[in-house]
Amino acid sequence: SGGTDAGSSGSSGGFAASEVKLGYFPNVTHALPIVADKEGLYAKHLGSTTLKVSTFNAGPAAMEALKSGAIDATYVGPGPSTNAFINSGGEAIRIVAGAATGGAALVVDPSIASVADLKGTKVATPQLGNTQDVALRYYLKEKGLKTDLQGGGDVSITPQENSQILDSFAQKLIAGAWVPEPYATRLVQAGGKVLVDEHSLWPNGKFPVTVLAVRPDFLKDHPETVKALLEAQVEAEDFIANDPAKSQADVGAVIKTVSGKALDPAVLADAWKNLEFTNDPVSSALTEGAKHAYDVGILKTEPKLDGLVDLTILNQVLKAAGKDVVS
Amino acid sequence: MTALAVPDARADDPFGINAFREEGGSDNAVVLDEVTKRYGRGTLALDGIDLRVRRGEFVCFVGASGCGKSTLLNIVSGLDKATSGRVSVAGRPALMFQEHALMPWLSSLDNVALPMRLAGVPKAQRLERAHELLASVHLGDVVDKRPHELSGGMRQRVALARTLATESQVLLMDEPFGALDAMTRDLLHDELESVWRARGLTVLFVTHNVREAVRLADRVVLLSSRPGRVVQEYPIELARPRRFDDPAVGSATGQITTALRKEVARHGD
Amino acid sequence: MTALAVPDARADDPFGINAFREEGGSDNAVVLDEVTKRYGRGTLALDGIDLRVRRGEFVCFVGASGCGKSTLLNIVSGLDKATSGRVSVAGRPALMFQEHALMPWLSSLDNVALPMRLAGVPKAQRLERAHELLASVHLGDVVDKRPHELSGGMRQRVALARTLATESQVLLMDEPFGALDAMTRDLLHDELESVWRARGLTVLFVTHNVREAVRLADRVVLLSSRPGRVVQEYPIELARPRRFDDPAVGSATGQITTALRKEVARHGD
Amino acid sequence: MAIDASLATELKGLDALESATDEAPLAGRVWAQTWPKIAAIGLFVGLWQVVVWFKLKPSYVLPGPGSAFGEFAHQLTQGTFWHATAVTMTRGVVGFLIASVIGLLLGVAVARSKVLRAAIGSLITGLQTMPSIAWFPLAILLFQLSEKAILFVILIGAVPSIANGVISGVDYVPTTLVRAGRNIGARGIALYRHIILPAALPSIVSGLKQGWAFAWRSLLAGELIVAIANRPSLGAFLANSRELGEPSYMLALMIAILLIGVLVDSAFAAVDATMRRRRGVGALS
Amino acid sequence: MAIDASLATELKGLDALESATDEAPLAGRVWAQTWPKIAAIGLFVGLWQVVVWFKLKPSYVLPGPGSAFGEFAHQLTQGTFWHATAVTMTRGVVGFLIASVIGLLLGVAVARSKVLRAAIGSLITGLQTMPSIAWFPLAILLFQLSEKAILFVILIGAVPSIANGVISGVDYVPTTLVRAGRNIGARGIALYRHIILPAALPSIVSGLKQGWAFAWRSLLAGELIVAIANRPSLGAFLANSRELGEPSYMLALMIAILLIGVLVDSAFAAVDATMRRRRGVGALS
Ligand SMILES: Nc1ncnc2c1ncn2[C@@H]1O[C@H](COP(=O)(O)OP(=O)(O)OP(=O)(O)O)[C@@H](O)[C@H]1O
Ligand SMILES: Nc1ncnc2c1ncn2[C@@H]1O[C@H](COP(=O)(O)OP(=O)(O)OP(=O)(O)O)[C@@H](O)[C@H]1O
Ligand SMILES: [Mg+2]
Ligand SMILES: [Mg+2]
Repeated sequence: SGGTDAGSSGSSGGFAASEVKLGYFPNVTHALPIVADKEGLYAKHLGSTTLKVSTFNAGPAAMEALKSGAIDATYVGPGPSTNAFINSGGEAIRIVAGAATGGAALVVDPSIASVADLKGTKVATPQLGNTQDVALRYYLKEKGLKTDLQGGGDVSITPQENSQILDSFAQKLIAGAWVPEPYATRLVQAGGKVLVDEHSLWPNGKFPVTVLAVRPDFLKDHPETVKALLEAQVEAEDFIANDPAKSQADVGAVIKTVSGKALDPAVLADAWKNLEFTNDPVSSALTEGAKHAYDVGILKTEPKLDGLVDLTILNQVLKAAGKDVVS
Repeated sequence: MTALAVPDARADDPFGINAFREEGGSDNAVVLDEVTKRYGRGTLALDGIDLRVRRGEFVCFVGASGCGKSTLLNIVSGLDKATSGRVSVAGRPALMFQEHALMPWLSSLDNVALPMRLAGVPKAQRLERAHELLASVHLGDVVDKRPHELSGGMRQRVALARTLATESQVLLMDEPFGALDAMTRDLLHDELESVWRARGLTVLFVTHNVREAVRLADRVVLLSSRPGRVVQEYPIELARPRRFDDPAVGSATGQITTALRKEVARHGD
Repeated sequence: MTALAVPDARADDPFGINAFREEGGSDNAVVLDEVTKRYGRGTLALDGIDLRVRRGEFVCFVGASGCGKSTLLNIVSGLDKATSGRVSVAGRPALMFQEHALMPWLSSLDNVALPMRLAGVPKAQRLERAHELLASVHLGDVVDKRPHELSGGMRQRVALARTLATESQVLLMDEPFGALDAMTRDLLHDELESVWRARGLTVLFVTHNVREAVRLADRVVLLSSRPGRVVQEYPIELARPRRFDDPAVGSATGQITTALRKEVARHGD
Repeated sequence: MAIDASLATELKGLDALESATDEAPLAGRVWAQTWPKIAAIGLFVGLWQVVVWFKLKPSYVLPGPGSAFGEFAHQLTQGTFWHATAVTMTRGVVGFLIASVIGLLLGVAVARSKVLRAAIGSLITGLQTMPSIAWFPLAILLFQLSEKAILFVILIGAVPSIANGVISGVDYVPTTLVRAGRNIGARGIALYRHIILPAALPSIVSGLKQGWAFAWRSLLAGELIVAIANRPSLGAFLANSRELGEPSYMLALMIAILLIGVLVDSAFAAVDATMRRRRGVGALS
Repeated sequence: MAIDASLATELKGLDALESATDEAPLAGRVWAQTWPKIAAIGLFVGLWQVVVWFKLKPSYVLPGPGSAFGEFAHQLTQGTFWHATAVTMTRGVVGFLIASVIGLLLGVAVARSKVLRAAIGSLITGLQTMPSIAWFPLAILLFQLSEKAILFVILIGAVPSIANGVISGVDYVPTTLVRAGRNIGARGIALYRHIILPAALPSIVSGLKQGWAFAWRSLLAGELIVAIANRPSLGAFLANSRELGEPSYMLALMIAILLIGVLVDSAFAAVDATMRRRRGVGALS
């Protein structure tokens, strides 16, 4: 059974925790943990350890919960996790795996033909300093357009919640937005066109949108439990690849539970195509993203992310599953 | 028996030319016809009150506690509606409430000036007049005090001054001198009488002091209690100026008091 | 002149054994020594009041409006502090306020029962007693009404009943019968007198009606105004029961009234 | 209006005498209370429909009343909707009750003690002006992801309102009543229990009403901090409905929230009307 | 306390007579108001420091008072902080003033008309319980991404509080005063201007205070919907500080918000104390 499974593979010392508190978002980019949860993969690998799931709506609350010990591990975007790492002097958080890559784009009004046309317009991002915000600022900087944190410059960047971006875009109050899935898809359905697909900006077209962050002391005390979480995740990756329909249904069910209403399955399916569910956190892109944040002035000091990513256990698990290790 | 005579409501209209005027017309300032008042579905406070008060008449009401005197004045003032019957009053009467009803946030002066302010009298003028009025009730030295800083009798006098500050031709006064010492009250009797004469006011005056009623009134109306009805009317034909301690006032007082006692006793109160 | 005699505060202590007792000791229920009261930095309301009231004594205070009578009772009650001087009172006196001060959210019955409730009297007992008290002030039929549904005189009577509901040995009454008709007032005089006798109460009673003071008091204290001082004291040695209209009461009344008028006139009020 | 009616009955039971002053027959009174509401709603919905007909805004931004009420009706058939409503209402009521007790005690303490008033009087309003979002980190820090964290956010929102209502009520109790109460033997707690609090009741009730509004808003915001497993809630639904981009669903939830607010206010209004009748004030309109 | 003092002076000017009743010397009164505040703050900061010393929570979650106040002091030297404070305060004050006018008129209208009360009386509280977040889509729909959208959210938050304060105040004006006012010739607007509103003033002021709290909270939330170019704001800073996970920065902002709240409350308290002195109530403590 799962219990003996977790116990027997514990070679690196430490004990399985009696309980693990895990967070994720009811969101398509969190399909990996959702599927692992819904399909009973966590239960299977955790054995006697009980799993307590909390769902969050946004990175800050998840990070606050992690830092104050309310949860032991959570799936979250790379932006908040990097921020938490830097602001705690490297003490608060470790990334032990990725969960999804890709799936963000700059979608604009069809009247915008090129980046140059953005001059003098308003473009939205989900929040100041998050992954997409940094990406947009860096991209514009590369293209020679000035921006600042107060929304001034050649292009006025106005951070808004994703849901509000949809409203604003529909009413033509903004010229476009750099958003993750499923909002990119939704903007396209609302008449937008993709000006920049974030894939195109990264080596191999890979950049993380979701990673698994763990409290360092939990990682130290209960590597067995972390390992079990990762085993479940790796199995979920396969499940998603084999049965995307069921996986999408799982995600839809979670969204329905927390919002009382289901998301349009078509949106879900379209968004799905732009994502890759992978265990690789793409460390290089993480570091690169942080450097971009510093370049555009979001981070005040040059980021040092040494020790943020710890893939030891993940690679053990991957190896045991006969998969390629990541770096 | 000089003080009491046969009631004659039309004494000032010797030729009877106004005899058929409608109530509330030129000779009557206040007319009540079959007025009854019931509070909620409970107390019947007034029952079939018929009353005519001539312009310029000074009428005092006496009756047991709770017999409906305040209710009567409230109805005449228009603040309360009668349950049935007809009420007609010339102009808008000024009511001096049984409880002082001063505005707690205004000084004495401003309280007295308020009716004039509401009537649009210019500031300088109304303040001057308010000063005069307060002086006339012997409160020239408390103009700046607020009601809570005044004694009971002082509040009553401020309220009197405020009532006199209105331009009303009909004054309704509900036990206006109840909290005053004899001396101050005498002075205010004189004051009120002279204002009444000078302005030709019609006054409806409620009091428990029968001697006071006789001192001031052209006519004393005795009300019965539960329900309030007019029991008897006593025209007072004593010459003015009268004094509170005049023997003639005393004898009329004795007569009315006896009737009042009988009335109160009859209702077992 | 039978009614007036040389003041003798120790009449009930013929052997003088209590003569040197400390104020507030066994024979005096209320002692004021050189009491002055100034409101804020303004009005000097009382100036050097010396007063001794024996246990069981009935003292009435008369004086012009605004002379400080209410202030005096408030100080004796302990609700206000004297600016200087010494006050000592046996036990906790009950004060009947000049303005009724009933709780607007309580029925008459509950208002009267409230002091007993606060004293921990069981419910059935206190309601029965409250019924009795209301009947004794002739309000047996309005037990369920709230203050705003009562007439002015009725409220005063409920307040009287509430005051009598306390167990205090010292009663302070501020114009308690000001809003009552002659008949009801007479009945309540009798009622108050009998309670006073039966319970051996000490009563300090403020009134503007000098005749009422003579009717009730063992001693009448005349206060001057601005500032309030004790001008004169009149022991009333008329036999009880007295009637309001007794000729002897009348003559004493006349004498005190003359003094009062002189006093009020002297202060130009 | 079920709450309204039952509360009114209860209050009438407490105060059987009042019924004598209700002059109009029941049906008439109910109708007098009802038709203006219907008219107001009709007017509003009518205007909304007109705006939609003229297509001033695209329907995926502003759906018509038909689709909003349709969605609302649909939600009424859903178990999860009722479950969420029950969860949120329970949290709201429990939080409000606790806030009432704390607010009452705090209010009395501050109104009573000069030192305490100088120390924290202004702080109470200061706390009240702090937006819920500022408290979330502290709530999580202190109470983790539990019901207690939500409760904390409710209390921080509602207690100051309630305390302020008590303070202002106590401050304006007529001096005569307090003096009369003292004189007839009310000291310390008894003075508050029998004189000051009843006299201050109107202001206290109005503070409680404000407190409810604060509690409810804070609750709906606080339900977002954490969606506790298998506990759907109106707050989470509302926030997530925005992300779903289905405005009619959001409007349906707003209708539900508004309805609850109106019902609660009706209860307060009934209490208030009874108090006014008892005290004989408000013969104004 | 600058606002407090200047307002107190102004009110004293309005009401020169009162000064006679201020018995204690000024220095003594100021000290009596100040030491409890200092003591309360000292106590709180002390406790906080103890918690931090015992390392009950890591400092990146709960920074000590030293680092929070240090950050606050640092912010005071920053131009953008002052700019943001000015922007937010301006929005708050303007919104509050507009809300006061609307709330006052609405309150009087509802208190006065039975029909209006039945129609929208309960709706007022209903609107108040709707969280700001529910209004954002509507605000954007109506006013785009402009200052007006923020104003709309403030009004929706504050107007009901203020109107409720007015309604409850008007409802409890002693009947005698209204009758007296009518009798001495106050009709219609004059009755409200000279009798009812002054009599209801205490309750109105307390409604305004609640209204300010609602306005301010809604404002800080609303500043998130619209980030207008080159207009930094406390609301946006607060949200960003949370998103960037910088607790000492967040605490510094909370200190600033609390300070503003306390200052505003002191102004209200000064008005209130003057009113009470004038009316001779509140000889309680
Ligand atoms: N608002 C009210 N609701 C119900 N009953 C009332 C109301 N006002 C007065 N009453 C009743 O009506 C009767 C008459 O009251 P009213 O105040 O007119 O008496 P009054 O003659 O003025 O007495 P007093 O001399 O004591 O002032 C009383 O029995 C009283 O209880
Ligand atoms: N709270 C107060 N503040 C300032 N002055 C006051 C206050 N209370 C009373 N006074 C003043 O003190 C004086 C005495 O007032 P007090 O009420 O004792 O008079 P009184 O003898 O009871 O008069 P009355 O017979 O009219 O009731 C008055 O001049 C009054 O203006
Ligand atoms: Mg009366
Ligand atoms: Mg007095």
